[in-house]
Parts: sequence; C-alpha cells; structure tokens
Amino acid sequence: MGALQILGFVGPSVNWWALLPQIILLGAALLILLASALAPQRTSTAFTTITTLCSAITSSIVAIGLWNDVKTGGPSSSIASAFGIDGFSIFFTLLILIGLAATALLSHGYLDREGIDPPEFHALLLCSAAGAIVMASANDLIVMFLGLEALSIGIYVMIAMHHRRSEARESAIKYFVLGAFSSAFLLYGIALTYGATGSTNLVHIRNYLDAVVFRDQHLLMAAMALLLVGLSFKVAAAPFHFWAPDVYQGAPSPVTGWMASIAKAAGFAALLRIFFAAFASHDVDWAPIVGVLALITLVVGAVMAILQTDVKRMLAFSSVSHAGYVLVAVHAASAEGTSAALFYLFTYTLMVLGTFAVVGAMGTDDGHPLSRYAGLGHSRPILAIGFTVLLLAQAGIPTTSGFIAKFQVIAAAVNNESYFVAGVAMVTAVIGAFMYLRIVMAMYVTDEEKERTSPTWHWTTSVVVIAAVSFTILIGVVPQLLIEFAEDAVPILIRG
Amino acid sequence: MEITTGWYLVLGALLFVIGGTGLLIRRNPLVMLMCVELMLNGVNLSFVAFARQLDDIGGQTVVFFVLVVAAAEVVVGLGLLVAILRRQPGATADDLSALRG
Amino acid sequence: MIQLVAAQTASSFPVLNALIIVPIAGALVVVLLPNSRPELMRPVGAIFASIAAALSLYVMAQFSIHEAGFQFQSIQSWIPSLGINWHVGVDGISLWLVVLTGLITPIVLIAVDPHHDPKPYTAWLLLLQAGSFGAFLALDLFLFFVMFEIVLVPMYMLIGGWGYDDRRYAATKFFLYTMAGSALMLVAIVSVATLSAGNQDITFNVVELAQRQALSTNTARLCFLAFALAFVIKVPIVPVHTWLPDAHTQAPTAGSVVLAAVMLKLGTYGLLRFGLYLFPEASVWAAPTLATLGVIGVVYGAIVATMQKDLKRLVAYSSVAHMGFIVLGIFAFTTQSLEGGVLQMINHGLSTGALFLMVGMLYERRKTRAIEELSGIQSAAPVFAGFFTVVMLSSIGVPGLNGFVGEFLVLIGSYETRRWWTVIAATGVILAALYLLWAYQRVFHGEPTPDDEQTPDLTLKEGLVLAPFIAGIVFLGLYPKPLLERIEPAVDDLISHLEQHSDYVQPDLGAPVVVDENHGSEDDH
Amino acid sequence: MVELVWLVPTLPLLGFCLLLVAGRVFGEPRAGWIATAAAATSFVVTLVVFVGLLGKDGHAGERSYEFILFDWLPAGSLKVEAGFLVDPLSITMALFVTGVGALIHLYSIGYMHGDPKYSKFFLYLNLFLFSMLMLVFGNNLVVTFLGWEGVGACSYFLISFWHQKESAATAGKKAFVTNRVGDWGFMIATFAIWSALGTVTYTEIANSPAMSAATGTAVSLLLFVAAAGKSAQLPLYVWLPDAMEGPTPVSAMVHAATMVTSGVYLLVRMNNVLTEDALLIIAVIGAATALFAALCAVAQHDIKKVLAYSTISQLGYMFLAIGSGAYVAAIFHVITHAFFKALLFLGSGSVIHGMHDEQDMRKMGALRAAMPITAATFIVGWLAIAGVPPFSGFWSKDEILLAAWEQKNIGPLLWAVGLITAFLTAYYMSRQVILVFFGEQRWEEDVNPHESTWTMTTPLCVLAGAAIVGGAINLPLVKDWLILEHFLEPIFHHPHHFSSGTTTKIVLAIVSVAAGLVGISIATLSWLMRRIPTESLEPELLENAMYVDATYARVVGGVGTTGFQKTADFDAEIVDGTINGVGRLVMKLGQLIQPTQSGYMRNYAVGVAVGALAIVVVLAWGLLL
Repeated sequence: MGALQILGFVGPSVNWWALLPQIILLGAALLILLASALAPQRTSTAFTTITTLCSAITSSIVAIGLWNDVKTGGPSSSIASAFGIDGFSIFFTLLILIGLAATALLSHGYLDREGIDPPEFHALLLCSAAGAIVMASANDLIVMFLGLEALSIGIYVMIAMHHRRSEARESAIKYFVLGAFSSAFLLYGIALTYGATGSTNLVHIRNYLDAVVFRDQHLLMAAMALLLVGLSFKVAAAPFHFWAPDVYQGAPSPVTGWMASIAKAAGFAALLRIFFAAFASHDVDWAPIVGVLALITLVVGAVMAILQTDVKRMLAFSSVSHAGYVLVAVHAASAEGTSAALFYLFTYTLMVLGTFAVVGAMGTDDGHPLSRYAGLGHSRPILAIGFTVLLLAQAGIPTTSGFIAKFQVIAAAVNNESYFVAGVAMVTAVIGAFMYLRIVMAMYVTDEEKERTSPTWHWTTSVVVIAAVSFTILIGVVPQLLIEFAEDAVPILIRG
Repeated sequence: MEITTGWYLVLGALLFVIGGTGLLIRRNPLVMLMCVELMLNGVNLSFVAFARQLDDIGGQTVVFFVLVVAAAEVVVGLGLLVAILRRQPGATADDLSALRG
Repeated sequence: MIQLVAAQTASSFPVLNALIIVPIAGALVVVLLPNSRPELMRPVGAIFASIAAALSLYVMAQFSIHEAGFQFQSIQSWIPSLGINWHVGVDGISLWLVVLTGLITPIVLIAVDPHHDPKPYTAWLLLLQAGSFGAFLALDLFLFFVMFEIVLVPMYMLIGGWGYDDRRYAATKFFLYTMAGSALMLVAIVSVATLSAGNQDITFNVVELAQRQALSTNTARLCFLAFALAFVIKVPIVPVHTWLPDAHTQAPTAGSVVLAAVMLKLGTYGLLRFGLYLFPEASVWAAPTLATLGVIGVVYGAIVATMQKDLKRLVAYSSVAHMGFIVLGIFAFTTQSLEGGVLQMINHGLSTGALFLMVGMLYERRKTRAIEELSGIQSAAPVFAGFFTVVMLSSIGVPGLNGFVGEFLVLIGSYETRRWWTVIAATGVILAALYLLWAYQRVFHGEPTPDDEQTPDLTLKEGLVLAPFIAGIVFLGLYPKPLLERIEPAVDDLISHLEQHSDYVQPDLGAPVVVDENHGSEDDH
Repeated sequence: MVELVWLVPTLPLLGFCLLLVAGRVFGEPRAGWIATAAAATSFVVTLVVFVGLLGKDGHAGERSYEFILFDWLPAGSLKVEAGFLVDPLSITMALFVTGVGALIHLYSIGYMHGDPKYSKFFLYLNLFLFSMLMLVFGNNLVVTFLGWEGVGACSYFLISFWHQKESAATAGKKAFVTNRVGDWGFMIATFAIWSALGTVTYTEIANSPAMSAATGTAVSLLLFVAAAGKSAQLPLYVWLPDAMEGPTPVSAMVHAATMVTSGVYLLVRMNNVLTEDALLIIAVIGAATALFAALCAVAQHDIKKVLAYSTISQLGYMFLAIGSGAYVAAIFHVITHAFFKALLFLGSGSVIHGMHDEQDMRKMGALRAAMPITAATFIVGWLAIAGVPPFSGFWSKDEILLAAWEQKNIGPLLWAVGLITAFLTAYYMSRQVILVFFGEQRWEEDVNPHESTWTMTTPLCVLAGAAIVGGAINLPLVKDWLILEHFLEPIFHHPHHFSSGTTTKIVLAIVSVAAGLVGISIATLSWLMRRIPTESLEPELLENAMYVDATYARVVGGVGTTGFQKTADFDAEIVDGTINGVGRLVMKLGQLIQPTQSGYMRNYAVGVAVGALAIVVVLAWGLLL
C-alpha cells in the first residue's frame, strides 16, 4: 500500500490563499536580494524599506481578507491541518506585519547611520517575519519548529550584521548558541510528544488526549516540560532569560526591538497554541508550573531592572517582567486569560517598538547611559513626552493601553482565584515603575539646564513613535475594539 | 537479547545529555556547536525509534527537517565564529563576556 | 436601575462630564499655543480652569438639598466586555470637594508663577484638576482607579519639573509610595467586582456593588484592607505619611497647594465612599484600629511638626495632624463626626492651601523657608502677617473660623462612640497652638534683621489671591449651615447603610440620657 | 428694650471693622476715640437692656431672655445656635465689662500716645470687648467658647503687642498655649454635657435632670480646668505674671478686670451641674492659689508683678467662694475686684508713664507730690483691696470668708487660709503704696515724673469712686440691702444662704479687718519707719514665686523639648528609614541575584539546563501534585 501511494502520490490539499501572507513576504525578500545582486549600483535604503512596507501592507490586506473568511466561514486549517487559519493565527499575522512595518521604518535611519547593508537586513527581516507567522499559525509542532528556526536564524544574522562592533558579535553568538541549545530541548519535547501521542499535529494530540485514558503519563509530562522550556527561552522567561539582557544590549536597536516584540509574541503564540489549545485537558499539570515561572520572571525582571544603568539593559529586563505578566495570563488557562495575553502582547508590541525607535534614534549602540537622555525634556520636548508616554504605559499607568492590558491580566488571574500571583504582579509593577521613572526623571530633571545635542533622526522614526504613542493612548482610552479582537482570536484547533 | 525501542530511546537520551553536558563544560565555541549537533542527533534517534514503535512514517520524515535545520544553524554558527575568531584569534566562549550584570 | 437613572439624567446637560472634559480641553489648547508666546499660557489655562470652576459652582447651585442619593448622574457604556461604564455622579459628600477642586486650581494658576516652562506647567495643572474631578465624581470602581492613579503623573511632573533641590527623590518617592498603596487596591477592585457578580453580570458600579454586599465577611475584610492601604497612604496616616513632608517641601507652591487642598482628600474621600460604603461590616471591624491611627496622627503629627526647621515641612506635618481628625471622624460613624470629617476636608483645604500659598510668597521674597533665617517679618510686612495670623488661627481651630467647626463636630460626634480617642485627640488643639504660635513667633515676631527689614509687604495681587481663602475661612466659621445641610442627607444615608449591613447601631445622640462611663466602648467591636 | 442686646457686642465689632479697614487713616488720636465711643455706646446700650430687664418681675423668673440669630452648627441632633441669653448674671457681667472696658479705652488714648501701632491697639481692644461680650451673652456653651477663645486670642495679640521684645512675644505665646490646656477641658466638658444631656444650651441644661454622679463630677472638674486656665489658678497660673509684658491698660482690662474673671463666670453659669465633691476640690485649690499668690506678691519689685500676683490671689478668693457654694459672693468680688484692681493697674500705669517706663519700685518713692491724683486714687484702691471698711473690697471679701467659714467639710481651715491671705494682701499692698508714693525719693533728678493727662486721670477718679461705694450693691445684715443677691437669685438652683448668726458674722468681720490692719501696720513699720529690717522680708524663694514657673520652664525646655526632638528624629530615622529601607532591601535582593548575569554563556546554559531539569522532575514525577 506504501507502493500505491508512491505511484499515485497525492499531496495534501493546500489553501494557497491562506499561505499568501508569508509567500508575499518571502517574495519580497527574494526581490530585494535579486535587486541588490543584479542592480548595477548599490541598492538604496529607500527601495528596500518601501518594498518591505508594501509587502507588509499587501499581506496584511490579505490577512484581513482571511479574517473575514474566518468570521463568516469559521476557522479552518490547511496542509493536512498542519497550518491553522483561525482568528488566533490572523491576529498574530497582523501583529507581526505591523511589527515588520514598524521595524522597517525605524531601521531606515539607523541602517544609513550605522552603515549596515540594507538589502540583506531587510531580506532577513522578511524571512524572520515569515517564520514568525508560520510559528504563530502552525498547527503542527514540526511546522512550528521550522517557523521558530526561520525566525531565530534571521535574528542571529541581523544581530551580527553590526559586525564591526564586538558587542554585536558577542550577543549574536550568545543568542545563537543558547538558542540552538534551547531549541534542542524544544525538539526533544516534540519528539517525546510524538512518542506519547503518536503525532506531532496539535489537532491529533488534542483529540488523542481527550479520548485516550493515558498509559504513559511520565513521557507526556516530560514532553510538556521540555516544550515549555524551549518556548520559555524564546519569550525570555526566568530562569531562561539570561541571554536577553546581554543580547538586547549588544544587538542593533531595531533588532532589539524586533526581538523584544515579535520574537516574544511569536513565542507566546506557540506557547498558547500548544498548551492552551492542545494540552487543554492537562492544564492542571502545566498551569501551576507556568504560574511559578511567571512569579520568578516578574520578580527577577523587576528587581534586576532597577539595578541597571544602561537604558537598553533596563528595557531588556523590563521586557523580561512583561513576559512574566503574559505568563500570569497564560497561567490562568482560561479563554479570558488567553484573550488578556493576546491583548497584552498586541499593546506591548507597539509600546516596545516605539520605545526602541526612540532608543535607536538616541545614538549608536555603544552603550546607552542614562546621561544620554538628560535634558531631553528641554531639547526635544515632543520626543520626550512621547517617550514618557511609552514608558509610563509600560509601567501600567492608566489611560494608556499598558494599564488596560495589566488590568485584564489581573482580572484573569483573579477569576482564576490566583490572588497571590495577581498581588505579586502588581507589586513588581511598582518596583518596575521605579526604573521607568528614573528614565523620565533623567529627561526632565536636569541639575544644570545646559542644552544637550539633540539626536539626529529620520522622519520615518518619528512616524513609528507617533503611531505607537497615539495607539497606546487611543487603546488606553477606548480599548473595546481591541478587546473584542483579542476575544475573537482565542485559539481553536480545527481539522481542515 | 532483543533490543527494544527503549534501548534506542535511552541511547538518544544519553546522546542528548552528553551533548548538553558538553555545551556546559566546554569553552571552545566550535566544540559547543558540535555538542548542539550531538543533542539534535539524540533527538533524531528518538524520533526514529518512536516512528518505528508507532509504525508511522511521520517521525522519520521529521528527521530530515531537523537535519536541514541543523545544517542551516551550522552555517550561521560557523559564519559567526569566523567573524569572531578573525578579530579575536583563539577566543574561547568565556572571552565573550563583555556584556554582563 | 441603571437604565432608570440614565433615563432621568439623559435629558439634562451632562455637567459632570463637562467638568472633567473642560480642563483636559484646556490642557490641549495650552499645548497647541505657540511657544513664542509664553505669557499666554497661564491666562489661557486660568480661563479654562475658571470655566471648570464655574461649572462646579453651577453644580453646587443646582444641587438639590436634603437629597441623599447621587445627583447629575451620567452613565455611558465604556468597556462593555469588562462590564465597565463611564459613570459619574455627585452627592453631599463629594459636592464640596468638587467645588474646592474647581476653585483652587484657577487661583493657583493665577497666583503662582512657575518661572520657567509655563506651557507644560499649566497643562499639568489642568490635567491635575481634571483627574481630581474624575476621582471625586467616579461612581465606577474602574473609573475611580483610573482617576486615582492618573493624578499621580501631573503631580509627579510638577514636583520633578518645578520643584526644589531634592525634587528627584521627593517626586519618585511620592509616585512609588502612592502607587504601591494602590497596587493591591486594583486586585481588590477586580475581586470585589468578580466575587459580587455571582450569576449576575459583572459590574464595577459602586452603587450596585454596595447594594449587593455579596462578599463573605473575611473576603470583604481583606478587600477593605487593600482599599484602606491605598487610602491610608494617600491621606496620609501615621506611619505611612513620610512621603508627604518630602513631597510638600520639594514641590513648587502650586503643587503643594493642590496636593494639600485636593489630593490628600482623595484618601479620606476614598475611605468614606469606598471603604464605608462598599465594606460596611469590614469598616466597623477595622474602625478601632483606624481611629487609633487617626488619633496617633493628630498627636504625633503635631509633635513632629513642632520640631521642624523648615516652614513648609512644618505645615506638611500639620496636615498629617489635621487629616488625623478627619480619619477619627470617619471611623466614629456618627452624623456629627462624619459631617465634621467632610467639612474638615474643605476646611483643611482652605487653611492649609492658604498657608502653603503664603509660605510660597515668603519664599519668593526671601528665597528661604528655614525658620531660623527669618525673624520680625511682622514689622516689615504687617498686612502679610495679618493674613497669616488669620489662617494660622483657623488652623489652630479658633471658633469663628472654619477650622474650629470641623474639629468641633468631629470631636463631639466621636465622643459618643470613641470617648477616649476623642479625649486624646482633643489635646491636638493644644499642640496645634504650640507649634504654630512658636513658628509664628520665630518668623514674624522678634527683632527684624536688615534682610527682614527689606521683606516687601503683600502686593495687591497677592491680597486678591488670598482674599477668597480668608473669606471662605471666615464664612465657614460663622455660617457652615449651607454646607452641613447638603452634607447631612448623604452622611445619614451612609450611616443607615452601615447599620443595615453591620451590627453597628448609632447611639441615640442628643436625647437626654444618663451616660454610664463605659458606654463609649460598646461599639468598638 | 431687652431686644437691643444684639447691639451690645455689635458696636465693638463695628469699631473693630472700622479700624481694621481705616485704622491707619484715622491715626492718633481719632482711632482711639472711635474705639472708646464704640465701647461707651455699648455700655449705654447695656444699661438700657439692664433697665429693660429690671422692668420684668424677677421672682416669676421672667428675667431670662434668649435671642437666636441663626443656626450655627446644625448637625443631626446637635443644635448649636448663635444666640444671646440675657439674664441677671450675664447682664451683671456685661455692665462692668462694658463700663470698666469703656474707661480703660479712654485711659488708653493717653497711655498709648505716640505708639507707632496706635490704631492697631484699639482695634485689638474692641475685638477683645466684642469677644468678652460674646462670652458673657452666649446662650450656649459653644458660643461662650467662641468668646472664650476670642478673648484668649486677643490677649495673645495684646500681650505680644510689642512683639519686637522677645519676652513679650514669648509671654503672648505662653498665655495662649496655657489657656489652650484649659480650653481642652472646656471642649471635653461640652462633649460630655451634650452626650449626657443632649443639649449645650444653658437654659436647657438648667432644666435638665442631674447627670450621673461620676459624669457630673467629671464635667465639673473639666469646667474647672477650663476656668483654672482662663482665671490663672494653680497649676495653670504661670502665664498671668508674664502677661504683664503687655501694655498696662491691657493688664488692667484683660488680666485684671474682665477676661480672667470669665472662669468664675463659667462656673457660676454652670452652677447647677457642679457636684459637691468637685466644689470641695475647687474650694481647696482656690484657697491654695489665694495664699500662694499672696506670698509671691510679698517679694516682688516690679510694680505690675505685685498687682499680677495679687490678681491671682484675688481670683483664688473667688474660686474659694464658688467652692463654698457662695456664687453671689464670687460675682460680688468679681465686680468689686474689677473696680479696684483696674484702678490699681491704671494707677500703676500712670506711674510707669510718669516715670518713663520705669517699673521697678526700688527706683520710685515719694511720688505722691509729683502725681497727686494718681496717688490719691491708688490709695483708695489700696484701702479697698486691703479690706478696710467701708471700701468695696471689705464687703465682698468678708462675704467670701464667711462662706468659707460655713463650708461643711473643712470650713475653718479654708477660712484660716483666707484670713492669712487677707493679712498678706493688706501687707504687700501697703508695701507697694509706701514704696511708690511715700518714703524717700529713689529716682534720679532727670526723670522728673509728672501727672498724666486728663484722659488717663478721669478713669482713675471714676474707678476710685466705684471702689469706694461698690460694696453698696450687696450690703449684708439687712435683708433688703442684698440687692445683688436678690437680683441673681433666679439663676441658682440651690440659692446659698448664710446660716451663721449675726454675732458670728460680726466677729468674723472684725477678725478679718484686724488681720488687714495688722498687715498694714507691719508694712508701715518695716517699709516706712524702717523699724523692721526689710531684707528678711523679701526671701529669694518668694521673689522667684517658689520656682514653680522656673520648674515648668525646666521641664518643658528639658524633658519636653528633648522628647519632641526624639520623636522628630524617630520619624525621620525609623519611620521614614523603614520605608527607604524597603527600597534598599529590594536593591539588595537584586544585587543578590545579579551575579547570575555573569556574561558567561555556560552559566546561562546552566540556567536553562537546571530550569529544564527542575520542570521535568516536577512534572514527570508530579512533585507539585
């Protein structure tokens, strides 16, 4: 019968329409590479940026089309149900595309200033974006793994592109070695899952777990544990976060932004899909672990952040504690918690991109001491107030999206009756606030009123900052729409 | 004696652990890379073993994906190493610790 | 019930919303003004603040006396999927705080010159006004928390941007301290809403939640503690008061005035509106402790104030003492004590606000607040000294001025249910005289040094700025009835709410009864 | 006519407002005349009201009128109105308050001549008069308290009127703060009365059922604490001697005639709540104060200090009377004392004025030639206070001694103390008169003392007249002559009647007069004829008022200050330190785990591995479950 198959091979039905977003991105990547290879003169940054933007826009249009399909026709999946087409995947697709566009814009000035070759950067960016989308939409562990690798490998190289700087090289190798190390764990987890459930397909796994009364708990548990480890590493949850500060600090600011926002988001997408969707029936097993991870992550992120003197490191640790927050939502293991996590990731992504847009504009990555920000409130008031909004939003001050996000996370935790976790989360928020306030203070409270050299900076960056700030405040005041979006995006696994 | 799936799984696990330990204790970046490869191959072995046990082709096809990915990683990794060693000949992993705290 | 309210208020002009929106609009306008015209900023800001003030006065005028419930209510759906509404309303307790907030801000804007960056200064002050309005008007827990938290930012910016040498430390301390307090309150808010939901849909509507009273005793007590922590820090009550002196001392005059007159009231108001109203049983349970802390605050604050070397610090600690009276009044649960407490919030706003204004004026003249560097000011600036004396006497609690009315009602009300607390708290009047008169003697009496001789007297503008304070101080001292009769229904409503949901029973005051000595301690448990 | 009562306090208030607005414009002497006019008219109106009240039938209890202006503090069941109560007691007080007050206003026109803050002085005087009248006419405890605090504030202003002088400023503060201790008692008493009787209005209190013994005594004692503060009784008297830092008219008006007697007024007003036990304590403290102050007065050199201690001693008499239940005697002495003590103070003021602000009696002497009117009137005052019949002082003091004698528990003892005090009073007053007006001249020629202007001497003469005939308002022996007693009758629940027979009365009277004469003669022998060495008569102990004040100062300045400072340090270091400590603790925690961020890849890998191991173990072997 195997022979029969080989004779008349029939591949699984492919819903190309559903894959179009990634395909567009990859196409754009190829285009850029070809153009840069074939074009007689050095390809301009403008060209690459615009190409990336266009690809992002077109594929997001496609994604929105898909969203309507899902709305009307309900969720589906493709390629032997290895690739989910549901609110969840499209939510992240859009998020990743927004991130892509933002990163393209905020890297525009940066690449020119730092003399990094634009085509390669953008090509890699597009590939890793495609990888992220795959990772978020994958209904099959292997596909997810591939997406993750695509995402990560792109990032490895993007970090290292700043090769004249030893910090960049160091952070690249660190991220690479540890990333490979952790993906080995992830892969082993996949293997064990395969062994325990007989499939790498999440739908199979879910049905299997629902149906079968289990004979080999240990194997499955070990599998879950290793999967959790692999993904916790990607989202920089303690104790798998050690790489984050060093890498964030050493990497070029746009790449840091990309890692902090999209890589994290994709990681959480996978985490949610696997654990909330596939392992739903075993949440009593994994939820407590996630809770513990959340606690450790929150505390470590907060208390380490306030010790830092380098702004990029501060933000790195703050992103660690943000991961803690999302984990709190995951820990709730409820639809409410998941939508809270989605909301959090969406708003957080824009905050952090805006933040790193400013950081990138503030100057070369040879260290970002607080002193560099001194007096910004006087020299660049608008930039300063925008940055302040973004920082306060990360601190969770009301009328910013950050507050609504935290509020939902807390609500989810409380509904889950994990009051302690909620309490710790709020307390660490206060500790973390100290760090954000230090930056704000540095900008506004200058002991000597001498004007600082205001940063050289490209209008595309301001576009990102303004967009991020206005989004942050808008959602902070009228969050309803995004909340509904997040609620609709709670993952459902459908066999296509 | 008959060699059951269990043996292969144990062997895979051993390879994984050896690789992991190697990565933890060795200083030479190149060796560390190889350790990662070792871990991945341990996983591969487990996949194959499971595939056999389950009589399912999927597990074995996975191995090919993994090999490809591993290859890609190696390429990037070697590239990075070259870039580093060119500027800091004979650098060990511990020499790359400027970023800390 | 909500629909009903919405219906009855839908027709009328949503003045309370306007109250919150006008200052925000003002802030935006100020921000959009050209930087080339710095002289425009404060006037424009003052205009918007005054419009808000006028609106608050309109509310006061239209407020129907002898009505307990919330008036001018306005409910709009805000975040339906979380059961959150934009719900504002005013009752006898919040009315006067709203009016105070309305009046203080324009005065401060006119009175105090920031010396640099007038644009952000004005904008922040306006936002502060909006936030305070919101906090006093909010009838939705979520909305309240938003407002309660958001007012930190403008004040933080004011201290940090326009404060004195140690502003960095003071501002951060102020922000983190209060934020830490409210951290657990957010958890409690969510818990209350979720746990009282039951099979009904979740709501953050304060009135609704107060009616449901669905929480178990222990849960309610825990939630109350979480709320209380936030408010106690805001008030502030000893021993969590130490952010106040630093904030006050480092804040610019405008900041100090608004902080004392408006923001501290958020704490006591919160205790009343959310502590007693949402958690009657828990309030009664915690009353002895909180009343004790209040009394400690009265005495301790006064003692520490006596030894201060910085005039502003002294006034700050006097705030601690005065707020202690309010807390005692709140947790004595009698009509008189609660009315006195609410009235004392206003009085403290007037007198302490005026004191901070005048210390600021003194600083403008002498560039120092150190008591030992000043002396004999009265000889150089008699009018200034006169104004200061009036405010000082009000703060000491001399009858005929507003300070007395509040303190007297608080104490005479508390005497029924908290006899020995009252006896000790009353010693506060001795200490108040001690620290204020001593400070006055050192600063205003004695032989003036050549510098002191140069100290110019009150200018006409400053006089006009202080005039409303003095007028209020005297008027409230002689004829507080208009306030009391509007406060009373709300307060009585609150007390009957307490009696209905706890074992507390208000002693039958005023009816001639022969008192046996341990009568006071009956209601403590 | 009685309805005009609202006008009585309003007039001084108007004067105050007028001077507040335009005092500087009026300047000297117009400001003074305006104030005086206000006071005088207020006195006239009081007379009118008085006459109106006399028109009513006293025994039918019709002589009690309430006038409510408005609700002051309506809070729930608490009703506090801004209202006046006109009855024999209040009108009696008001009469001499306005009368003596008006005279002292007039006197001040001359006395304050040339003072830079001339108008301000009269502004304060009018405000004081207003407050004092509120105190007297208030129809409930709270309005009285308004006046009570008002006079306190005014006395603070007036004592520290010359505030450039450190001593004056301190004295003012001391007076206010000490009084506040009394006010504390007043407030608590008010609370207790309200919670017990449900009212704070005098007429209702008077008609309420008695309070429980304990409450009653507590209330009485709290009221006495209030009185002790205001009327400078032991142990709160210390502020009064220092209060002499103020201008002399102030000492005469505030600290001799009117304010200091408000404590007596309060207790008499509340006579029906005072319990026996409380009365005994009041009597004892009153007697003790009388004796103590008299002893202190013996050795003072400052002409005003003598009078200050004498005032305290006389006030002691009044409380002795109250303690013995003889309220009328107390009020009687309040009035006569108002006359002669005001007279004495004004006289001393005139002397000081003439001596160019010299207050030390050792630098005076033989002034009768230089200032005859002052001397004459002063001598009248002296005879009055010394209890020489038929001067007013004799009659009132005699009644008090009689009442003391009849006190149930320890009457004779109290009487003895009173007698000794009478003797001492006669002695130290004679000493003063001799030192100031007789004997050899002890001032340099260039001083050339002079008689004061008519504005100052007129009040002296009027008061002298009053001091002579003042006793006539309540002559004993013949029933119908007890005008004051009959007039005040209605306000007492248990009117006090002397039980002793006429003979006892006469004997006691003779003894007291004898005591007075002995005192006078000893003084004459020692200070005029120098038969007795005078050094031994001014012991250190008495000159320093038995070091009571000094001890207070040492305690307050020592233990008190250090205690306060310790508290402040505690606040800064412990309380605030804890909070900052929490912050530092978090930092410490961070530094504790910071080493994990070593920068070494392998350490990070270890982190991953260990974490993985932990999770695997926990999950696969369900250690959590």
